[in-house]
Amino acid sequence: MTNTFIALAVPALLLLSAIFILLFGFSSYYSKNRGYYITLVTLFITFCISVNGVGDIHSAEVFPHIFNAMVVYDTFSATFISLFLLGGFLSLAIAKSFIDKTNFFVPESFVLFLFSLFGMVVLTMANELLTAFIALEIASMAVYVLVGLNRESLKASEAFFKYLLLGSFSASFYLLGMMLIYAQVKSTNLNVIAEYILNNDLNSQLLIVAGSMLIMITIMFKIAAVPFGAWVLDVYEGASLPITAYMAAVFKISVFAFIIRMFLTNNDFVQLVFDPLIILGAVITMIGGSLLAVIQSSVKKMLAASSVVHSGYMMIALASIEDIDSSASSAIIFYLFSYFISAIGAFGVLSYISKGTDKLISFDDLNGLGKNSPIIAVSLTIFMLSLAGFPSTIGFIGKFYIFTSAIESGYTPLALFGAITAFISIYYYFKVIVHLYFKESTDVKVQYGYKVSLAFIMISAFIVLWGGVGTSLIFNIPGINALNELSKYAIQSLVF
Amino acid sequence: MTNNILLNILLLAPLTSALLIFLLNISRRYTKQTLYTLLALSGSGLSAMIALYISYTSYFEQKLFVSNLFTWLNIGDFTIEVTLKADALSSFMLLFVAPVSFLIHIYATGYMDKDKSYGRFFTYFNLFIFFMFLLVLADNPIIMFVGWEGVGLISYLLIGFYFDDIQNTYAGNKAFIVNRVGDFGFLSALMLLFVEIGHGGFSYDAIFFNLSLIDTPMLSLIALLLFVGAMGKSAQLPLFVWLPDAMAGPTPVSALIHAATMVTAGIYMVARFAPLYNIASDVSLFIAYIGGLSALFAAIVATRQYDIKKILAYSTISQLGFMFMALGVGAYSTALFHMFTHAFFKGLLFMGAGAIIVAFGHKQDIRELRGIRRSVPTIFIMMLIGSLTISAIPPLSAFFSKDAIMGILYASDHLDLFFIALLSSLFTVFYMFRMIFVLFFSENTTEPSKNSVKSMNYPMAILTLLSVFAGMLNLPEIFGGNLMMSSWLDLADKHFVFSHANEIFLMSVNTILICFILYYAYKRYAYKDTILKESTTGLVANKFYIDALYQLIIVKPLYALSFFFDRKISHDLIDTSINSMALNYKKLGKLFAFFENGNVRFYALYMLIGLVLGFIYLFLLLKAML
Amino acid sequence: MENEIVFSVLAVVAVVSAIVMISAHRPIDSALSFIVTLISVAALFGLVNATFLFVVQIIIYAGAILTLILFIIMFLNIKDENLPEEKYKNRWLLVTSILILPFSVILINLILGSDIAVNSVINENLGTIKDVGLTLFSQWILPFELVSILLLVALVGSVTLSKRKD
Amino acid sequence: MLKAYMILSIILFSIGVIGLISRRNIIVIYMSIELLLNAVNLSLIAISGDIGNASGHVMSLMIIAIAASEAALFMSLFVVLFRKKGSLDANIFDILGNKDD
Amino acid sequence: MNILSIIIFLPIITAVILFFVRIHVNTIKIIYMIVTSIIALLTLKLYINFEQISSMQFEEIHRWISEYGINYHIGVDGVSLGIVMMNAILMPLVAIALYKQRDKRGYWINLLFVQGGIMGVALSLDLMLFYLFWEIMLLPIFLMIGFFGYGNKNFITMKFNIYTIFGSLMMLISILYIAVQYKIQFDVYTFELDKLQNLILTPTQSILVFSGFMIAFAIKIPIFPFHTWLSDTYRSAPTGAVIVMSALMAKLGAYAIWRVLFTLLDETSHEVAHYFIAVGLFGLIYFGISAMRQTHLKRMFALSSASHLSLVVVGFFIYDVYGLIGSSYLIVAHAISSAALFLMAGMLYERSKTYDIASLGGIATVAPRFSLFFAFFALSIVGVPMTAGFVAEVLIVLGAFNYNIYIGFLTATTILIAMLFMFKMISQVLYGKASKATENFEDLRMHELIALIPLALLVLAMGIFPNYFIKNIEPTAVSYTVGKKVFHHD
Repeated sequence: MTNTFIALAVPALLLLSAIFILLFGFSSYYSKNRGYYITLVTLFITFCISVNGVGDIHSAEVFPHIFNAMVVYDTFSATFISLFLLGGFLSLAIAKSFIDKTNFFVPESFVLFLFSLFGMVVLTMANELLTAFIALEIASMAVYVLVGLNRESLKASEAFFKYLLLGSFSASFYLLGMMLIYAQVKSTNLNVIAEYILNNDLNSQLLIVAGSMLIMITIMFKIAAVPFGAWVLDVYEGASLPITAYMAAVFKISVFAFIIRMFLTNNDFVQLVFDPLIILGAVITMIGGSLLAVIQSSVKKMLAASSVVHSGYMMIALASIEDIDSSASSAIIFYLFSYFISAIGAFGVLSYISKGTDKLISFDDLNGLGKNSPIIAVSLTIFMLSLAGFPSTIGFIGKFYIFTSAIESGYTPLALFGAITAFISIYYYFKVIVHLYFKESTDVKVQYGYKVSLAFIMISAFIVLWGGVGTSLIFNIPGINALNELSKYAIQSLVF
Repeated sequence: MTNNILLNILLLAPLTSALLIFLLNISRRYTKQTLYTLLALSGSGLSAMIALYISYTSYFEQKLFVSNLFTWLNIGDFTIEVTLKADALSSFMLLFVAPVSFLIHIYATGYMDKDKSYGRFFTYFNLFIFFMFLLVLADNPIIMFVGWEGVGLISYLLIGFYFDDIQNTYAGNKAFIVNRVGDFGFLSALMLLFVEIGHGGFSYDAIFFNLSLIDTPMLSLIALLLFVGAMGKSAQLPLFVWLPDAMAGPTPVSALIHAATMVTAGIYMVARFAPLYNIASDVSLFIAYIGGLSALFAAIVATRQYDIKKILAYSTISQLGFMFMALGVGAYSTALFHMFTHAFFKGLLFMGAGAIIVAFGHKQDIRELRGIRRSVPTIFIMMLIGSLTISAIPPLSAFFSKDAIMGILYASDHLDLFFIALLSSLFTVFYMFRMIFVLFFSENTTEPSKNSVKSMNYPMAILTLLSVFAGMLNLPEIFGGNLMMSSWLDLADKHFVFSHANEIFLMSVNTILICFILYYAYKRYAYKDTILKESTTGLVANKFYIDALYQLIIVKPLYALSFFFDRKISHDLIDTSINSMALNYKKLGKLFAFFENGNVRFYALYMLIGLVLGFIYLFLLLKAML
Repeated sequence: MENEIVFSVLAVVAVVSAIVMISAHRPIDSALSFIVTLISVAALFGLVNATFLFVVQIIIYAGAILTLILFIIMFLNIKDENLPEEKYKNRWLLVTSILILPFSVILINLILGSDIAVNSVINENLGTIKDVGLTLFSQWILPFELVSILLLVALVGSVTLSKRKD
Repeated sequence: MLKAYMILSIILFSIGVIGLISRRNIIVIYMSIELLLNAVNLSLIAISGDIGNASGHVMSLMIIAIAASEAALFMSLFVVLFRKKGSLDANIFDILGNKDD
Repeated sequence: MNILSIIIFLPIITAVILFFVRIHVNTIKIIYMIVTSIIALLTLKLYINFEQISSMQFEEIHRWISEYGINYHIGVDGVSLGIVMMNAILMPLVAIALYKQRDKRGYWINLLFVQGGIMGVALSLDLMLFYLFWEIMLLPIFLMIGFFGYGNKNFITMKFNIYTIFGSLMMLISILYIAVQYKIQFDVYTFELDKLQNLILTPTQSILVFSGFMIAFAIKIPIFPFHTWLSDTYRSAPTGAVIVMSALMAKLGAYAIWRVLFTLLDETSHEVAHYFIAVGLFGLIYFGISAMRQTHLKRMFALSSASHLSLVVVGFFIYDVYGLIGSSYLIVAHAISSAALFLMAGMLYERSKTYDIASLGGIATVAPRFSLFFAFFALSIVGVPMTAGFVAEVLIVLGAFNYNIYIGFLTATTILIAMLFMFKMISQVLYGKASKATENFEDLRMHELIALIPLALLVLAMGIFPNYFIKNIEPTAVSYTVGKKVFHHD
């Protein structure tokens, strides 16, 4: 399978499948189950295809003459595409029970789901600002709608409103920034911009700096960094659980994928101008997120707030990126993966036990779960431990990389600060465990009806553990080392 | 080779019998008292026989018994061997410790007859002998310390033997804690000694050989600390407080542990370290004064005590004070000699007291036991002899030992010590005969509840004989003796020039004074109820308020400190501040959540503020760079 | 010179009408003044030969989107009494304006200080439908396709959300 | 001329931002967003004219398309919100947020 | 597979399997007994095969995360041998004693898990592995307190957990920091203790790294002023958890000082030693005095443990061969005694339903065997001769006098401190008249005797024949002090 083929086949399949479901949705043969499985199968197939692009270093512009070098397919994008598809697949698979119990997953919801994945795929490959923006908008708009999918719910509509309004607002900053860069460079291609930066002094880069600043603000909005991420709690609360999981885990990664590409291709002024800002942002984000997380009484909102903290950790790694060889760049990919799998699991468990209601899962709702549904409880515990960065989970290895890279770049206080935030996070993550096991239940029993969801929750939990301790010495299954190498390849392909 | 085995058997016999009794007792299969008796007596009897043999051989053949058991510790230079060694001093100790123990064992079989804790009692008792032997036979101070602490521990267990009454166990606690304060000094001294010269080995011989390597201040410190240990064990001022309370234990315990053996360990230890104290002469003097003060103080307090055993306890403190006075001026063998006689007569007195207590249904207050001469005539005679002995009436044994001490004090440069000793000696006569006259010379008010047990009388009889004749062992030249004990022990005694005329003069004055006091006591107490009219308040009756003082300056502040530490510092200061940090973080979170007010326009406003701040930063940065 | 005068006039019109738009109480007034802004922006397009965009701006913005807004206003039958009260509107406007001032000033400052090329190339064909079309289909084919998908997404999304429940 | 265009577009952009934050009427907010996009377009056209390349035109064409798709979503938003509450006041949609905690 | 790996992973794997398998709790108990007995036998084999030399033995090394040079590296030397041995001995014995009490699966599974974790900490020679086990062993305790604890258990287990993890995270940063410094100096990542030894740090760096580690250890031990989690946690925790915490985990904190700090930051440890000696001495006295007014049995034991562990810290930081050996010996001795005491406290609660010292009493009359053992272990804590504690205290005091005479005197107060509360406690609990709570106090049952007798014999054996135990520690201790200047601060 040639790389060009993969680069074309994956988005094309997603698109085709989306349009197929859209049309199929009108026919009387359509049923929610069928739509669901078509989507699932599509994601599986595309994942299988895209995974072929991972593992060795390659990089090529896709049809440079036709597409005018606007998209690049390299190991970096292949890795991320595989991640999104896996994430989409897992979040959908775990959501099976939720989807079955609700009535607002109309055919269009699967269509939009696939479209959003399509947008992310293109976003990762995009090597040009406007293309990236449109791809981002495709993904965002699909997600906007998915957030407001439950039209019965006032909360969902309100979340849709806030997300759409603020999203459009932030998008206009991107455009303004792009305009400024275009005014300076006369091009929006990332490679050309990089070259321009290399060849000119700071005097001729003023607008690029300003423009990058504006683009950064959009990105910060998307990853919900304080103070741009005020929406995140409301929107996560309003959206239905599978969508929240999808947003928190997958969508955030796609934004990071783009920002890493931007950072590593336009590296010079990033360090100069943005490192202090990102450090400041990381600190504020971690403080803000943990402040919000400690006071929440609902698990979902706590997870939402904690996802802000995790953005903070990723920003530590962003600040620590010095060049392609620094471990920070692969650290961030590993961390993204670790957060992604843990968050999908955590939200997935919530959606599994929420029985399709849009009721907030409060901490008290978890009481006695450890006794009544031990498997679910253990899985949730594992995800919580991973999010908290407890050793022997993948979350710990992720944090380990992040902190190491920060120290390596000379930001030891920042790593210390991250550790302190991680320490605070113990409180709210372990609170979940306390409620799971130590509180008397009012006898709510979860039905083990949907084996598919359960199976995938357990698989995620296993990945979390394996990612924390796995070595290829035992069973010859790739462990941490392999993941590490993959992220290294991905990064190295950016300068290939 | 056989000698080593003898030593081992001497040590292990009581341990074995203790273990066997313990196992029988704990398994609760055998409740037959005879079996316990047999085991207990065979253990202590065996060791008593061996002890006599060893001292005999030691005296007549100057034989040294050494038995190396095993290496206790070996770290670098620090080697502690568990070695038993019976030199002259140890043999001398064995000479009275083992037989007296055996006798008191016999006595105890009667005293403890039918007691439900019979087995437990003899477990402890035999264990005690084991530790005492370990103390005496140990070849290095660390192992001696093991024995030293061990006897303290058993003493604790035995004082609180009747634990149904929690006050008894508190008395035990007090004994152990006060003893440990002394041990603190002892252990510190040993450690300092080791730090200074331990690298050359830590047996007594090695220590004394290297003693010159230590500079004088350090040596004085070590000597002083060692004496702190002796103070605790031998109940000297200010660590005497436990001994009167220790009378809560069964009377054989008081007789054995708190009169004859354990409390003399301090004397033994100071004598053992005689080479050290000879160098540290200022500390020696200090010891002498502490001993003098203790002797006088205890004698005074004893004059206002009503409990038989407490009177005897204070008397013990007083007598130990005499011994320390002797030690302090350097007359080691004289001190040991007094210790030797003291073991017999004090054992006897305690046994008598015990016999009375048993006979009169566990009454101990002399005010309730008046005029019992006719009820217990044998005990009366033996008690009378004991009291005469302690009063140093010639030719009873204490006459020789005590007058030897007085003479030495007189001959030394410290006449003040001599007068203290004289005064104490007179007080001794007074309080002893106060007790005797009240007990035996007044109208009979009390009837015995049971006749004395035979097995209690025999050992008393033997001890009576011993207390009469033990003085012969160290007969001074003036009476045709040759100080055979002193020459056997061959300690580094200081010699004082002291004419025979002076000696005789002293003895006579002393005896006359004693008789005078005796007469005074007779006038005051015999066939009168003076005792009932004595005031129970006042300085002396309240033991100079020393216990209250301890309570006030040590115990109460400690509890207050405990409260302060636990509540104020740990809880109020540290824990509360940690908890409030967490709480405040939550409060801060609530405050911060105020910004998350759900209004989308505010969210946009925050974005704007972030944007503007970012641009201001950018502007300043670019301005700085360009 | 003429251009400058025209530009100034149009700029003033655009800014004033924009200000009116954001400060008018009734949305219908805002919409109408927004049309003025859009048209003046379109005219500014025309000033730099962007003829095609001029047309597109007029048709799509002023024509389609604004009509849609007006239609919505009518359709939802929003009455004056349903409008938010906005007691503190002016205060908000003032505060926000002051807040945003540093941003605008700094950005304008940067633009003025930057060394972007001025009037380097003169292209007669620029902005014609042919030129734009050629550029679009030769260089920007991918974004173009993506935009079509974006529109599809928006379409599907809005239908999904606003259709009546069956 | 180019800089003048850009400055004008910055001014328009700022006005848009002001309107977006200050107004409670969602329709006006929406129009402010459209104004933001227009402001960007204005500059893009000017830059394009300046470098003599139609890329800027194409970009602004795309942005208009993006604006159109946003418009579509906003239209449905109006409908959804109005159905729920009968009003288009941004302030009344605040049941989410941290007030209940 | 290396014997050490089996020792670490057999319990962990068994625990995981038992969690997923639904079998009756009695079967689990049996499996628990079998597994812990196997571990005990294996460690016995280890002990027999152990050579009395200072270097690491039974080493095993595998690559784990190769990019960062993180290895699975385990091995045993004289210091860790003690911890391993007592862990292996205590776990089955504790289980025998608790056999009838606990009919919950989780109890046994967690105990198995924590055993593996503790073994892991004791045997790890790679800092990341060390950290991994260090954290992992926390989790079962957290769960046990939450599941089976008493009182305000949820709050307390959270507090304990958060408190401890705070320390761990500080340690993590320190670990990462030195690893990065190593990378800078040697251009390769490693977390191996023996390699990191070669690192050269500036004084400031060393102090910072040292503090990071020390916070973690100080909280775990705990030393003043990081102790406030202690008494509440011990009060709330179920017997098994308390034993693990007091007898094993707290000791690991002290062990880690030697294993990590003395290996990596030798000079810094020397430089700051006097602060920690001061803190340790203060803690020794402070905790002892605090314990005096406690009326809750377990709280009192908790503070007593803290007091002794402060002594261990003093012993380590005087950095003298006697001190090191004494402290190591005290670690083991105190572990056994305190485990037995907490075990008996648990039995006491089971029988009388109270931990309140004042409402107990008279047990000696109704339950002589219980009293015997209780008093014995309490006295062994006080350090009476012929018990293991005595040997340890003598050695530490000796080391202290060797270091400085004043420190020596303060350290020697240890023989006074524990008595302040222990004797009164013994009197009130065992002696006097039987109270309502203790009227029907049942004497020790057979299985409890089976558990306690070996512990008592061990305490005695260690007290009477210390040399047989110490000769395993000695070479290692000597290797840490030989060639180093003995510091005399006069």
